[in-house]
Amino acid sequence: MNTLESMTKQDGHPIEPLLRMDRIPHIWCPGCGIGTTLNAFVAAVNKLDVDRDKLCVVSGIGCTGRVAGYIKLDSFHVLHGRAIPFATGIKLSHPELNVVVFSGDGDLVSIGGNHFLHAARRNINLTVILVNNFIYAMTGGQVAPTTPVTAYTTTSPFGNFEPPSNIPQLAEAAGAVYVARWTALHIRRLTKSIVEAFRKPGFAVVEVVSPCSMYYSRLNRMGEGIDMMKFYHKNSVIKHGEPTENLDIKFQKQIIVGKFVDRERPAILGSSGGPDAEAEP
Amino acid sequence: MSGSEACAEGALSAGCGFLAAYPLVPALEILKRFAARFHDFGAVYIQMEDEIAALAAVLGAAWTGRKAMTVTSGPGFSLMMEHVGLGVMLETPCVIVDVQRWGPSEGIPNKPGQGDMMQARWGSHGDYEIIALAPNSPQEMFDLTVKAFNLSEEYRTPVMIMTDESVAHMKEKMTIPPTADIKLKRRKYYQGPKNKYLPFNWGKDFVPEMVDVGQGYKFHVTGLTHNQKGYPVINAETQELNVHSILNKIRLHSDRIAEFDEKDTQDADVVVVSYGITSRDAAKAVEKAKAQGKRVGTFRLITVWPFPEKRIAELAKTAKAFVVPEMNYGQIFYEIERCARGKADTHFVFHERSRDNGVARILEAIDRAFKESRAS
Amino acid sequence: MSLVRTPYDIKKIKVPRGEVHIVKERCKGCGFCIEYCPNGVLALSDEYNEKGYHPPKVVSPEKCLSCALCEVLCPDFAIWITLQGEVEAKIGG
Amino acid sequence: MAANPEDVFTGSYYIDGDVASAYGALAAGCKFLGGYPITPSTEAAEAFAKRAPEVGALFVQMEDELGSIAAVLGASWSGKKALTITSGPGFSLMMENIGFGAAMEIPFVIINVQRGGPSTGIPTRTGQADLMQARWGSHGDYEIIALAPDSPQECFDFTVKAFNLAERYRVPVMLMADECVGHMTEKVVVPPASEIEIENRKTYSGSLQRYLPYKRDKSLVPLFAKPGDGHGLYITGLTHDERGHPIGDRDLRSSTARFLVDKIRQNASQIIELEEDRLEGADVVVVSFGITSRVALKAVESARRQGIKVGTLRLKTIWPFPEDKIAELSTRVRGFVVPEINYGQIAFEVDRCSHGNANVILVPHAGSSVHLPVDILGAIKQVAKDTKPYASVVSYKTHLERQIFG
Repeated sequence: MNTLESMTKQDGHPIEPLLRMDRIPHIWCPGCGIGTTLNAFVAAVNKLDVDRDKLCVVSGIGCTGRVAGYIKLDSFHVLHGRAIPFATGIKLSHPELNVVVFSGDGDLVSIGGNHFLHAARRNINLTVILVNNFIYAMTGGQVAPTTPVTAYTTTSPFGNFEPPSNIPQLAEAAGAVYVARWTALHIRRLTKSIVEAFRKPGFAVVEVVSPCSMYYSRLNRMGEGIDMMKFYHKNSVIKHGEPTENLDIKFQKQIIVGKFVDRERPAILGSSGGPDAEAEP
Repeated sequence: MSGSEACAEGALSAGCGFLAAYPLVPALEILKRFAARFHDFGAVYIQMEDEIAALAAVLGAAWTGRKAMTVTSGPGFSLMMEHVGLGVMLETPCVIVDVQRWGPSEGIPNKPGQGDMMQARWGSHGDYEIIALAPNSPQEMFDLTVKAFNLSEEYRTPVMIMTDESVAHMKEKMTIPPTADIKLKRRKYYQGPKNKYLPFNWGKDFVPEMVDVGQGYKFHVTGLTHNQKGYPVINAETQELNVHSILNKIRLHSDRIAEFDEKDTQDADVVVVSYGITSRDAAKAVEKAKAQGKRVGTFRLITVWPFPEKRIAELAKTAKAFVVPEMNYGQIFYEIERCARGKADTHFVFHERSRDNGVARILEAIDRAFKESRAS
Repeated sequence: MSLVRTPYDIKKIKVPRGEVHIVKERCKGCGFCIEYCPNGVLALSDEYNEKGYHPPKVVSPEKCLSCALCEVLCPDFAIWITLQGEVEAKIGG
Repeated sequence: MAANPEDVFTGSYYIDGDVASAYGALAAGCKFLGGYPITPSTEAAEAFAKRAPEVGALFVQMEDELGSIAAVLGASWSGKKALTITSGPGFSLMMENIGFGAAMEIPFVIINVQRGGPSTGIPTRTGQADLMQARWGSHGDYEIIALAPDSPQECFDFTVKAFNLAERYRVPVMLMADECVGHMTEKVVVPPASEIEIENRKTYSGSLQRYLPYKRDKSLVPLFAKPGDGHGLYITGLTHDERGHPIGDRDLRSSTARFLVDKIRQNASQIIELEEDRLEGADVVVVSFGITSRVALKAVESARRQGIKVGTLRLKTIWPFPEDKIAELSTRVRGFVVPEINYGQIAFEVDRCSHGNANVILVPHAGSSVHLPVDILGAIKQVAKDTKPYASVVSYKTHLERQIFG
């Protein structure tokens, strides 16, 4: 949180002005990391000093998809997997808006995988905050494209045998210009990363490894959300600039976090020569 | 000008500011024309990675205040079905052009079909209503595209132009009227205080006011069942309110929306009901039947959905039979059968536009209709 | 004898003091704030909120340095810190 | 042919409809499930995943519903019985591939546990509004079969039946369950394998060179041959002739397009299954299906106690629609009452088939819960009383509607 702001606010949580307080408490389970990630996002927005009227959030379906419903910005809760193309439509026809896609791993990498690849290829100026909890939690704990090998889910009752996606590598290969990964515990660094991603012209991805305290941890006997946070504390290694091919997440093994990609590529609006080309850096 | 080009021109004249699509035969020519011209109009054109993304982007663009459209054919139309539901639920004005080809599945890409008519109405899950128009000439491709944008803006709903390969590829003389003569409508904008805005404030006519994203209203919209505020609520009352409103928005105005073209139906014994390209062969068949001294009328659907139930029911009282030629194995036919309510016979004609003479088959069906109605 | 060296500029260093605010009814008892408070200001209370969770309680208010880590980690926006001025630094304080 | 004993988990269970349909699929010999999690159908996939290794079946969770159904089509053409399970939004995504499956005449089963729609709607509550979509949702002309179970036991039975019909007619078969039935827990009896009748697709056994994938006899169903057996298959979603080759823009008479609808329309009487009660001498017939039929029973009972002659017709098969039955009934009853959890789908079909001979009253419900029996009772009374013919389907004003809109 922006300390300056928290120092002056006496009358409520400093995040409240950016939340739809009429919808709080939210639906996330105790020990879930999505609320924490939302905290980081709001902190980043406060740091950025961006016009909040010109900021909008698009979410897909799933636990993380509910973010759009709690944040007090123009916010869209659209179809499963389709947050990125919906955001593309907004961004292309109104380039001065800052569009943030806030959604989960299943939504963005599985059903929306194709859109993820093509948005990165186009290098459209979106900030993607991808909360990775290794499971489809909203529907009751099914195997996800990020579920580590051998982890139990309700649809991999004998342990997952499919190799998972390495999201930073996927993003880099597809053409994203900024890729970082943090856990929900690395809250200050995560906030900093979101600020950087936001300022970065082009397709920027911040992956947030977050505890699913209800399904992933229970099915795999990892305890509660707090135990998963402790695990991140112990097993996260910060390696900025690590080649993304080394970023596979193995079951209950070390998680490499950091900023991996920060580069320049021509962005779609900058190069298409469209009517709003000058609006883009 | 070809039907496709007329459609693209119609869109630009209607102020379409955003087109996202995925190339699909036989809808390519619309894209080509639009892509060549959009710069001059300050519009945005993007080819998305698939049809799902195309309609998603169109819905996103529509919320920024632009008039937005996508263009596709059967297989792409099927892929868009989930987003049609979202468009209805978010009450987003947009236009979808479906250049129908022969189906199902890949079917025959360069052969016209009319097999998506029921899909336009029923293709997405859940209860909803949309508007669908069926042009039968390049001139109508232009006019109805403008009309489609107007309807979509007026009723905050997806509007479909259900054309077909023949009309899209047909070249005819057409006139683009001077800009001043093209009447354009704009969505109702909300004017009140920023913190009081309700994105789904269903009033008496069930058409809520809209705002653009990025103006500080900080609204939230969701595909989940929602209340006036746009917030998801899980109970039967909200579901009833929400579904009832999006249905009645169209159903209450169906008489105003419905447009059709009638000829000599007043004293006709047999009425030939058709739409799109089929109506041209139907008209020829009717001419021939009249030459034989038969009292035959034509009824052409311009608005297919909402269906002109009342008018068909009225006609069923005066006419003895309906003949329905379609380039499918029976779709709108069922609607005619339903609305005729046993008052008039219904005869389906499988219509195929090829070397095989479509006109003759309609003529045959007219003859059959006369014979059978006399027998009964 | 203390092995800690007293910094020369200790007079200039001001230590912030924070006050913890907890909305008990929002709390879902995840324990993030208690676990990661660097100064051990918080502890789990015995009381129940209306959802049946144990919210945290402040056990050592004087130790709060207003770092607001609890505030940003709390997934339920149930805890925040306000700055209550600064005190002079002292060794072992 | 009796089911394979290894596939059948014989016994009495206390399970919900989702799980029962997974057991039904396994009993029918289904060896492949391609799915994607969606509320309220996940329990079925989970149950299938758990039991699959015991019977040598495969569960793959695909990246989305498009992937799921495409995998199912592939699996089915490899000779396995294949299934996908979904709900409304996923069903919408499957539309293109449903047409593809119908055009290629691939037998497969889709279980759609309907929820409140449209769009994301109410994921955890019930709806019955995907019925017209099941019939018309993909572009072009084709026919499918759709069944509607009203209890967990029927979820089991109808899943077996769905596979049988799919195999017999080489057509997509849809099990249109709803959230209530899917999540309702009741006693389900899985009979011994010897009592479960299953059908398998007819396969080609003639000479390899002379195989024509879409050649058909009077039954209109072509013979199947799986890849890898030397038939040199060429299969396409393009409109094709009996060799399976695209016909290009030639006359449709050389194509198989017509058979896609005819094989179902001509066999409709053998496919359709109905449950009738006291239709003889009835003044009013309640036409219902799925969970609504159970709610309707209560209203029917009350109406009978009040002296109204009410018959019930429960649609076990929704598509093909029992046109002849409705047409025949319409000539001897005063009216139909159609309660459904939507704003008019099957009611319009009933109205169409009654050709103006009987009044049709729709008892609508937007979804999320089931009807109040008093609403259905009110509609029965209204139809029994009204002597004037209706101009179209009349929508009964339910308590909920009156409460909200006055």
